Amino acid sequence: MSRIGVFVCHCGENISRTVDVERVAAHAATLPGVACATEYKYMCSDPGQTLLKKAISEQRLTHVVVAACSPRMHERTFRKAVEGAGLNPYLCEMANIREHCSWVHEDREEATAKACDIVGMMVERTKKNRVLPAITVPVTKRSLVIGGGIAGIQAALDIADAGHEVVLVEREPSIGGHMAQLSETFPTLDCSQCIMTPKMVDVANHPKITLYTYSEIELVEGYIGNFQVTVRKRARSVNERTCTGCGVCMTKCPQKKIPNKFDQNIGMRTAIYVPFPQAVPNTPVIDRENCTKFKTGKCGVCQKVCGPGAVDFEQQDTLIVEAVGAIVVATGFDLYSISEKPKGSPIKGYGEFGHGKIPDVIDGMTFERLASASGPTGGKIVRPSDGREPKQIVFIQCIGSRAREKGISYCSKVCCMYTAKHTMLYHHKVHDGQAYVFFMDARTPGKSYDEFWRRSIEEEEAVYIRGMVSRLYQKGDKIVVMGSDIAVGVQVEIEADMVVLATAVQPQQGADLLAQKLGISYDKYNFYSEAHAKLRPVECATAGIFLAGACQGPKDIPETVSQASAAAAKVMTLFSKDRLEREPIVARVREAGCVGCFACKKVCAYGAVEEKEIRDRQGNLLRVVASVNPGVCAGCGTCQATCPSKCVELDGYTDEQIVAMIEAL
Amino acid sequence: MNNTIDISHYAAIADSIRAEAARILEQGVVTAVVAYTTGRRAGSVQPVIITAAAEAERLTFTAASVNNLAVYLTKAKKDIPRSGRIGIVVKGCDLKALVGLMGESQLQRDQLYLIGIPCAGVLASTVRPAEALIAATLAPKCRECDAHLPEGCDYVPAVSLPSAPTLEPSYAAEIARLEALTPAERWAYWKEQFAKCIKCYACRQVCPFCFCEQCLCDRNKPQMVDTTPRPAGNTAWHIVRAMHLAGRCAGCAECERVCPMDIPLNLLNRKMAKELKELFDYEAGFAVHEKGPLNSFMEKDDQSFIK
Amino acid sequence: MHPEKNNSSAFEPKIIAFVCTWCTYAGADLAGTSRMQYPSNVRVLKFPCTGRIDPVFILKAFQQGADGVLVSGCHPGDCHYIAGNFHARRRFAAFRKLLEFVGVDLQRLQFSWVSAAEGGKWVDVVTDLTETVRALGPMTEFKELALEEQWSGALTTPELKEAYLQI
Amino acid sequence: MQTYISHHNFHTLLDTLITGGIRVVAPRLTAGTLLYAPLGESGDMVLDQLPRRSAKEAFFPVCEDILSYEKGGQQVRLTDVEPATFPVTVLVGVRPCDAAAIPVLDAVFSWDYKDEFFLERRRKTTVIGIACTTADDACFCTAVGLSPAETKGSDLFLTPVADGGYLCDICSEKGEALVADGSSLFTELGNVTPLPFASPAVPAFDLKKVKGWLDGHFEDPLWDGTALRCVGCGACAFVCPACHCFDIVDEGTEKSGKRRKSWDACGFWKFTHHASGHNPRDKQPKRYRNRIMHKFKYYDDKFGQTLCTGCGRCVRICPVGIDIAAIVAEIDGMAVE
Repeated sequence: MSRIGVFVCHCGENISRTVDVERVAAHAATLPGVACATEYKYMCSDPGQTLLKKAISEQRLTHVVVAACSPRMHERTFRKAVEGAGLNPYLCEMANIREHCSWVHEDREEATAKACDIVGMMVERTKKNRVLPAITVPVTKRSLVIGGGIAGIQAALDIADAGHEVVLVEREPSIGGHMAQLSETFPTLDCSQCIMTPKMVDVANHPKITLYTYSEIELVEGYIGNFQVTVRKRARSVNERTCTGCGVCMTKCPQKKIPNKFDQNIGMRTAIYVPFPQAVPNTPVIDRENCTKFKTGKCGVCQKVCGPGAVDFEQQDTLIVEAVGAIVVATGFDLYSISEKPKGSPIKGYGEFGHGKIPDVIDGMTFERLASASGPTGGKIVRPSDGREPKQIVFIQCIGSRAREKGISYCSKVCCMYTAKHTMLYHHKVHDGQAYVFFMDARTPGKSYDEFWRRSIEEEEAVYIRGMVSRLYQKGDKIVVMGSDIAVGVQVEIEADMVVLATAVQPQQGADLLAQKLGISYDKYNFYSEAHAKLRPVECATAGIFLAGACQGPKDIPETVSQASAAAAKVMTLFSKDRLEREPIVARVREAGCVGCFACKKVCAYGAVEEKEIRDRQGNLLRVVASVNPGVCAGCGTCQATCPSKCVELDGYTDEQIVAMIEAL
Repeated sequence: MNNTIDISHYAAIADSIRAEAARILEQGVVTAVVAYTTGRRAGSVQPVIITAAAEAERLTFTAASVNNLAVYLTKAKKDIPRSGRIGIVVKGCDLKALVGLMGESQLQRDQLYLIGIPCAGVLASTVRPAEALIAATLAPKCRECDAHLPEGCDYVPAVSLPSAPTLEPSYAAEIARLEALTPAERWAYWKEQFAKCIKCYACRQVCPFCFCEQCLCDRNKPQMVDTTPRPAGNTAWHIVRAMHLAGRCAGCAECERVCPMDIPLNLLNRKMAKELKELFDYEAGFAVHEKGPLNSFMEKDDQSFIK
Repeated sequence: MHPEKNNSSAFEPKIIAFVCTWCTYAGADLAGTSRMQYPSNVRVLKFPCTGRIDPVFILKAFQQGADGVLVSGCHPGDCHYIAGNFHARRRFAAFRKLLEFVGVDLQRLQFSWVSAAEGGKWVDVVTDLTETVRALGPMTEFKELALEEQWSGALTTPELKEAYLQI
Repeated sequence: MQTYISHHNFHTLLDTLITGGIRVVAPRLTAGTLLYAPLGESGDMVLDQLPRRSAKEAFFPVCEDILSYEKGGQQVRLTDVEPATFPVTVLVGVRPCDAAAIPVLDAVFSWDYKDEFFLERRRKTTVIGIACTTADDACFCTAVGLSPAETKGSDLFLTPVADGGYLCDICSEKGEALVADGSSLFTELGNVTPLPFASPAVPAFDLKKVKGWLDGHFEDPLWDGTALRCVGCGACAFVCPACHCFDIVDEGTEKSGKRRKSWDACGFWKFTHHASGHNPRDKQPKRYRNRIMHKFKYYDDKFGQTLCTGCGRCVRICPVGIDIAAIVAEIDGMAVE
């Protein structure tokens, strides 16, 4: 007979406000097999856990049910506590009477009745819980970092400096990401490239880092400690080993008018190119879509001029399989191009602001390239349309961000600061120019941020207008910006030479597809979801996968670098052990009943089911049955639902446990 | 409508089976032959397993050769194929079951020597074995048979299959009739049918695909399905049975034939076959499928029923 | 006492939800952390994945007196276990057809994809099903069946008659 | 004692019983299958065929509750089913093969343990048997020492006569009471011509010889030869008027449930499966052997009776054509003395 202890938590008042916890405990006490039932203000607190442990030893409890918050919140806490009191942690279950009950129902009677049911259900389930011994698996102490922006670079360097090998995969021909595009950074106005490029070089030179650029993730298999990742290394058409990076090919390439994405398409590049002079690796890539040789079969100049003979038109994509134990996802962000509505996006677009139609309406990143000393204009701020210096410039904030009617409700977080920075950069370069900023609110939390923002107004003469722009149109060579200044309550009309839009920060295109390969979850905007918003902000719910940077949500550089280092620290923690204890929620085959139809094998997405031969003592084959490799099994239980005779069972979610719950209702 | 069904070739088939069974046993091609023999009652035919060429003369094939002999190669009868290569007489519908068993790793093709029957149809379970085969006495499954001639057999008697009259499919009509009813009316229909069930498990025991050694419905930890022959447990049993056969049942209709309580079990199986055809374009046939429709998927599968 | 209140409290549907832990359970948690409100009729059973949900559980839920059943998991492509929800989708596409054929009103059996980010959708799905089932009234079919016997074993006691009337 | 009842009066008799609150059970079409079932009116009765299930279920139901349990707090409450609540029943249209099996079953249900569930129903039930005028090639009552006119087990026994009425043999006090209660409906035995009885074709077995052979042939090639094809269902046992094995299971939840008794069959693999995993009857022929042994040897050893009345139901419904009459005939043929 089981002796179950039921512990009902008040969660301060979070539960007890709507659920009569005393009644829940009293009800639990009447359930068959319950030896003690009690309630307490904060079960997760130290005294709460002590109470639990004491009850286990004094009442000789065999199982424990904690009726409190979601198991996603504190299951670990209580299982650890139970383990501390000498019980197997899997004999403890949580009844979720907070997220699923007290917080979502107002009627005290109803909520209490529901809480009683939830507790009753979990008591019955727990009765059927079995002791589950921990499973340990070896840890491959190599890490994969996806994305070679500042987040990926920082994470890769930190992990590599700790002595572990890192595989860094970048989709573009060079690492560097968006930070390499920036001119100067707030709030210090450091030159972005000056602080970024040394780190890029560190990556290139680090003996522990294997760098794959112009590459993408093809397939991710395995699980924490034991991932197999297939990387598609796209054909560069240039042999990275033999290329010396002399650049002759680029100077000789006849195709010179291809818009350079790195320069936001305002600068031009050749068909064989590096995106920017400080690119790492400094190996060009042939843009096959625009290369005459690939389009027509003629040309081939680059090959002819290449001294080391590195140009290889026949090069194919290669697939490389890397074994790693942890993955850091650092795929960063993209700025939403407001002129068009991407397919499948919930965002409605801002056609009314003329972006893409009026050449002198640009986005913030384009302004960065204009302002960058290494940019296409050599750092001169000029109009894309005619190359003239804009004397009146209007910045508009919150384009896309915080606009629920347009589909995005979040704040992009960095725009207030970079717009302030832009006004300064502008003022430094166009001394007689005037900058105007339309803004809804100025959000400047962060060290020295508000001071920086104030400086743009107080010292750099930017005129901030609180209000939104209602209309914007081309009039001659001017752009008329009409808006309202709600602080003063007047309509404003500015004849501007240039307009800069602070467009929303969004996840990279295809972020959802990568998430599906990794088996991690993402929100409705495709930002990746952390395991816990407060307590596990750098981990994914999928064990062994960590997040760094803006792929999780808009972030500025210091935040991104902090999170990247945090993710690296998590990886190092994981690598600090030779073997990893993993949740023993895995499938097991009852061989005696298995008829070897292998339906389980057919549905297993992990290849965890193997065929096992049963032989007699003489070695004669009797039957072939299914067998689950507990190291590979991820614990989804699809095999069990598929097995006709239920001869494969998922520990922790057995039919007995589930039926007990259904029957309790 | 032409009411007679020409089975004049069955005598020649019986001769050929006797000769071929004797030959393959004699020459050691097989260790046993699973076939049909005559019973005591007039016209009755029953399954038989012979291991010597001399016994081959007992074999027969008539319109009363209703059994799907595939059941003798699975589950409790697994000893039979283990003894060596087995010869087995199969009608088209029976062969589909064997093919299904191969897809589910229960049999291997090279373990079998298939004697295929060009089949014009067999008798319904509701008539005595001595009755003449006419449209009215034909087994319902034969009315909608698309597998008169088994494919891929090792031996098929050299007889020509007489042309068969076209008959209205009875299962399709009955399914359509039930589908047109309200849920409450359908429930009432099945409730009455399932109430008769006495849990003799003839449907399970005779089904080639119910090859589990430990049936889910016999388990008591947990008791997934009540085992007693009461309306509740009966209904659960028949729903679980139909679900477990969905995407596997090859339509031999043995379950329905053997039900001593006349429950139209094959209706459930045909309904599921129809749905799986519509949903996933799956049909049981003569080709081995590596995965069944319910242990595979396509990303574009219908999900119109999911919010 | 208000007569309306009395009427509406006459029948409170029993809704059993089978959900996966990664998406829908988390979505329901989010509804909680966001303090959204929904009818208290639903009882949630957590599974690792919709792939683990055996059709027999749905049957069992109805037999145990559920008036409505909800099965909910991750959106296609979002399965924490790669493809469990795809297998579940096929399985339930077939199973619901079977239940429909034996006479179960499919309005009582809802399937949904609710992600960890869709607290609001969870609230909508649960509310809709609860209200649909409330309008349909109690699911009497399986409950009646549970009290029925073969004629030879049938008993005629006042308790049984009472139980029958209470369905 | 003999009397006569016209077809019309017989129906009136039954309808009077029904309206008087007596449960009248007779063959009736139930979802397309002829089964014994309580009648709402006598017109529903079908007397020209043998029902698919035997009459034993009137005494030994397919499934019945024995007790119910309820767990509350730390207590368990048990409630026994009271046989006293069983209804008074008149069982009508019982063929000689079914009726004759009832006294055979009395032996096992009132031997060491008195099964009140069976015996109370037995006490409360009046059996109206009916002679057979047709038989098919599965029928073999005559081969096991019975006949289409056998009155064993009947309280009142009807023999159809040419005009559609019945000649009634009063075989017991219960039968006599029934006739007395409806005396106005019965008339003097006039000049009636009973329809000729059926004559099943299977020659009579020498049951002593058969038993003698079985005594010495627990192991015999015959079992493999006849029963290798048995697929292990329970159909034969469940339609049999004499098979009486049952299983007892608890069904319900942690909170409440029922203990139930339901038919079981020796053909099932699980019938002799031990908790240890061992199964003494590990192969199907051994299980089928038990069926023959129980009917023609064990029951005879214990109670001096044969547990088969030759109704032929198992012969008709066996999925794989196992023919008990043919097997016993074969044994009879092999046996000496």
